[in-house]
Amino acid sequence: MRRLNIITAIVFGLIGTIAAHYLATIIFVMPVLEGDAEAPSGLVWLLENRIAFTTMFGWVVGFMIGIGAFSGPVRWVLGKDLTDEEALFLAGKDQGIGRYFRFTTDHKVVGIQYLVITMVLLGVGGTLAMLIRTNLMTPDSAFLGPTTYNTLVGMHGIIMIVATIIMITGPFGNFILPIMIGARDMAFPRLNALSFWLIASVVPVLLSVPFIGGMPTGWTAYNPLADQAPIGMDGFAFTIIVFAISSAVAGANITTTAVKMRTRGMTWTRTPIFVFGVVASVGLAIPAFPTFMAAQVLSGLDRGVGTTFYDASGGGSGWLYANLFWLMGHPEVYVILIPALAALLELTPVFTRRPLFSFKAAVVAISGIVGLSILVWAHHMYISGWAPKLGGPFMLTTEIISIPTGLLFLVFIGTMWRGRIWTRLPMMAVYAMLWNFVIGGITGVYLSDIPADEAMHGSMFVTAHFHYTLMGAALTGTMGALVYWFPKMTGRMFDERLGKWGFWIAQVGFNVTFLGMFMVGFAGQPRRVFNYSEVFATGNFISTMGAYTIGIGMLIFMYVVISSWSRGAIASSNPWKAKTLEWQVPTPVPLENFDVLPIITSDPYGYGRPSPDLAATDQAPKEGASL
Amino acid sequence: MTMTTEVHLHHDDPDTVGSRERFGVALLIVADIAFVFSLVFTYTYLRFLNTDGAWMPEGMVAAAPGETWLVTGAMILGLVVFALGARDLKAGKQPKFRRAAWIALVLSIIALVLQIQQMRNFNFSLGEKGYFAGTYSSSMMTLAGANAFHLTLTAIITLGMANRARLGKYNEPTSWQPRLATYWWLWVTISAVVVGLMTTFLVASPSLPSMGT
Amino acid sequence: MTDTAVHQTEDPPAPEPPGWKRPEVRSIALIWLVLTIVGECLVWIPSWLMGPSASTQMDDIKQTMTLFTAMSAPVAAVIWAIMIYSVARWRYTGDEPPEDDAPDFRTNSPVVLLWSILSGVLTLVVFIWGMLKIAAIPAAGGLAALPAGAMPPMVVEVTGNQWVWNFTYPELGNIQSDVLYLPLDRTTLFDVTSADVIHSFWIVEMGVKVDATPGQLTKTDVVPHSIGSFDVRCAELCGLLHAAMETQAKVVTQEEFDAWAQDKGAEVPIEPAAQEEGGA
Amino acid sequence: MRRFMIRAFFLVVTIAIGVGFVVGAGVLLAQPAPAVQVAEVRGTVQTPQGELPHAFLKLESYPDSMQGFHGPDGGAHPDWVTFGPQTALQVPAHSLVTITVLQHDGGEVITNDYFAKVHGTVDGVAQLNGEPFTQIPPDTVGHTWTLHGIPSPDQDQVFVSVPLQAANEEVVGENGYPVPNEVTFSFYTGDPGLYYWNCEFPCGDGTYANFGGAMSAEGYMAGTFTVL
Repeated sequence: MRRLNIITAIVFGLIGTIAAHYLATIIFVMPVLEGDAEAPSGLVWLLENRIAFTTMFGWVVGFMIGIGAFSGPVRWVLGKDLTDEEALFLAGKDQGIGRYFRFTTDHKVVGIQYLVITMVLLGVGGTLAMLIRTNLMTPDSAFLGPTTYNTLVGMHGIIMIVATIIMITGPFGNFILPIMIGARDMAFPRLNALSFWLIASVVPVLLSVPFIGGMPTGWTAYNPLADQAPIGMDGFAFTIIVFAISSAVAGANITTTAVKMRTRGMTWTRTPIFVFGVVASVGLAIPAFPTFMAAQVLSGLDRGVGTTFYDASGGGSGWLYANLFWLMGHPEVYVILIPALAALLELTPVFTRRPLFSFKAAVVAISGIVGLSILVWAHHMYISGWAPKLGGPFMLTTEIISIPTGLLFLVFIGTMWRGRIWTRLPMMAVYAMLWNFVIGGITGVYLSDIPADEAMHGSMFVTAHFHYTLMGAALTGTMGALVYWFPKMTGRMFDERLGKWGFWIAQVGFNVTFLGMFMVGFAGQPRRVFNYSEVFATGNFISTMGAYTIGIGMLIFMYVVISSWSRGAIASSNPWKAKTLEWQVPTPVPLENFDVLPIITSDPYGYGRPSPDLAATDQAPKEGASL
Repeated sequence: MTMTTEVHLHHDDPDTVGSRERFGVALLIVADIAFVFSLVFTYTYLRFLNTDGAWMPEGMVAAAPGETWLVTGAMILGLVVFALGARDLKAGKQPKFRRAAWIALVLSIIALVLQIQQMRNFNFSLGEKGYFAGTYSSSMMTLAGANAFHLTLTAIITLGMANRARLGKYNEPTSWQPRLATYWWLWVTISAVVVGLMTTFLVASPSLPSMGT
Repeated sequence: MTDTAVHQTEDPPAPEPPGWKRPEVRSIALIWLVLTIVGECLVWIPSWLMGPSASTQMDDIKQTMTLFTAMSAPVAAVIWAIMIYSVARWRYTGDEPPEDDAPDFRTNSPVVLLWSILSGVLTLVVFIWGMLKIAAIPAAGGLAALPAGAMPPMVVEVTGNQWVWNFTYPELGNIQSDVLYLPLDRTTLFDVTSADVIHSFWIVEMGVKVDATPGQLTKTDVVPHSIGSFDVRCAELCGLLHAAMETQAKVVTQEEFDAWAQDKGAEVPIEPAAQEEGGA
Repeated sequence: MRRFMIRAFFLVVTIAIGVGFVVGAGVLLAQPAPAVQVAEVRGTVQTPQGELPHAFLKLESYPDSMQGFHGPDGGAHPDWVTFGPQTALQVPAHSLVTITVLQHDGGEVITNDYFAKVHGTVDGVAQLNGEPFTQIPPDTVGHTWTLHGIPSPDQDQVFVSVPLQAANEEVVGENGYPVPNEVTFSFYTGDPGLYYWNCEFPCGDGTYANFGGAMSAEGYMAGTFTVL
């Protein structure tokens, strides 16, 4: 266990890959070769996919053995439980930088690991976005060609979806949330490490997709189109399966932590709103993602085993895939959005020096969105011809979501109302989010209404709409959250002078990009086209210029993250004078966070009170604690 | 970069840990319920849809439900034995639990073997290209496979339980650990019963083989 | 919130004037008005970008877009006005947090209630509008009702193939075409299916869109009301040449249509009664 | 000041690395410019539309992809069918284009018999080994050559689809492929524009529809058609 780290993981992973490939070839191909002289082409196709799946399986299993994920379960079965010393080793005690490359159970290490992998994924996804926009700069561009273009569109989609799903609950849900609720670690530290390393193991599989044939289907991977995709599609399906397992594990872990491990006195009304947002997100993912996983399992069976779930000539139907997919697909956008908004809700009181306006409304709004989000999936299928009679009910459920969403807006502007609005970068993220999310939300109402959706479905309008919500609101919120918690997580201050430039350049570029996309969407340009009619040339050119601006802004922001992390000013333990618990512990945060667990007597939003004695802890805040 | 090196592990009391772990396991079971629900939805939806009349192409014979119920029966038996054992453990009767765990392990393995046997016995003709004929056979095979996967996990968990009981790891205060395994046993058995009822009573498609909505 | 009574407003000096008389409320109302007027001046843009309309249901769709845009301008303006005013008026700049915190009021129940009711009403309006229009937007809610005294609908079978649309006219002796010819002012019923993967049949200027799903028949209909040449596109990613899966819909007079059909080799002559009516 | 310079320098370096990463990915994934087959113009021809240049193209379809130019998707695949010698075609605007296809590959039943018929050619006919035809039996289609495009206000609608009669696979010619069927057809081009053509016979990978593999990769069973 002590010798295992990322290097052994990669070595074992490669061994697993090669072994699985050979075994699969022997097991699956030999009987066929022994039989007929020439196998029918359909069977050859099944065998190719079968071997591809087995090989990927070999990589992940090998990797997980090599990182040490299975030593826990094996030792449990054998009855050799961890000693305290071993548990401390697993938590990363006295290991310096090496603990970031091991199966480390400390929630703070996992949080940083998630942060890094999120940034890597966002970087790759952003690169693909630049290539996509470059191809679309002119109507007849032959830069990427259709196969590569379609693959990159799908890759951009799924990479960004994975990155944005984990971007709040991964880094901040792991690093910040347990401290915020006064816990020493997560409920299941080893599951925590497992959820991260599952993603880490499968990211190489996902990134290999363009090089093993691609997945020219878009990230939705609709069947039966996905059925004719090259084996890159197997990489996609496999990634989703592993990712769904990781989400379920992380979801169970974070939810249990938040529900069962809040410190004494932290009743639900004294729990910070961020905790509600994270729990809503991961809690929603628990029932939602397995349906996506099931959709991909069936897809894999169709491709590798010869079942006919999505094959119309064999009794299957593309509608089945669409239903399973969107049963996950719509909750998933709230899985992304809610924690980002909750992070902004958490930091708004700090920078307005005011209590959160109507905490109850915020909680009701979040629960309302979560509850409704599982009843709206078919609004993605208004024009699919599947159950047209259900259009009305689904329109109703979808549009009702705008009521809780509107409440969240009220909470934001209510908290700014008559505040002492301290204009720092995290607060600027709130302004930007309010601008973007109003547009994203309103265009969502257009799409929720069947008469408008009839014209806009499948057009660039949809693309612009969901980028306004997922990027304009969720990613913007995450940038704010990163700057806000940066001092606690890295021990250094974020350089806002330059960071502001990066942030606002990206925001301006973002609005330009999607303004152009709304234009061509209204005019009738379909989504996911590599070439288009001359009539859409202007809007697309605007979009591409905007996209490059985003790229420059994001690179500046990235530079500031890296430079502040390595050489920024040393942060005090509570630079924002915030009242939540994570700011009351020293920076850097000690291994078990609290020596004595704090007792909570009121909620953390008591700004403007005569005696700010809230969030009282037994442990005096250590001001200015440094490395 | 930890501040203090004099860290000692804080241990929470078993009851707290127990309630925490019960909650976490329940959530993981919720995830599995969603997965099984998806497969059940797939079966019923495709049966209703009957695209091209290919739910059960002509000449196809439905699988006899006997084997399904044999597997399910073994699972129910295993659940009962294991649950009673866990109750005995709570009452402080460790040897009884140990015996129950071993019996449940054997039952889970029997069920697994029967399940695999059923998958081998399915009389679904694969065409020369290796494809299943129709979605009924595809669904049956997938549901059986999912159950086999369930049973594999169950067998591993029960093996751990039995072995740890042998080593004397379980006593009254830690009796919540076998109770967690009981939750799992209960869920896989319920899922097998639900799937068994569905595949026994909902076989032939109610819809005419037509192309239309 | 457990240990704090809900303080509505607790400004020290004097009891505040009622909400609508406060200076900040008036300023915000002014900003809101300006933003709303600017927004309302721009409501023609979506409809203008959507280009010409070739059917009544496209008219409905464009009307919907304009209405929604007109409705959303004041809504967006509320949020932006309060945000702009707050940031401009109550801004604090400095490296350290402000010494004095803002007033500690936790909620304002009348505002929350009013806000919820208003958003509920808006939602209801949008929903009712949608339900009323569903009748005219056939893909979503079944087929549109035929106008009284109209000719019986003409059926066109639409087949999506990977990257080519083709159209069959079963009532005209199964003549086939790559370009969709439609007679003016006559209801056309589309039976849409696919030979391979899921496509989406989209006549842009007619507001017709319905998926072509293999193994299923989806239906929609339209009454074209303008002569001209319109775009047929695929709105669901369908593989390599999805971008090039486009053709044209040509709306012509009934006479021109009949001539085209004869030329294509329609076996069954179009019944004279229908012709008379169509010519009118 | 010095600190500022250093920061500015590293900022520029970061942006340069980022841009370099994007450019590098672009270079890695970009499609190489395909070899273009330009139609050979042999004089003019009198047509109902006036006197037009007469351009000729020759294509062959092979049961494997050992021939011709292929994109970045991995060159020759023994199990992929292909058109050759090039799939990127270029013809003059406002001309009569005559295409000759040598069909070396066998065939089966086509999914949609619309494509067993000739569409969009002069007089709606094509020649099979010199004999005019308007359609072939749907169960003997080898491939099709189907041209379509992106209609826009300033681009003419062009649609041509011709079925290619399957070759008899029993009779092998001197190049190791079956003796081909020769299909010839002509059509008019309009204003300049970019069009696409592909095969409509499902001859690729996949368990359903069989439009994967060669069918879903440009340079094998699909290509561009530039009217210049």
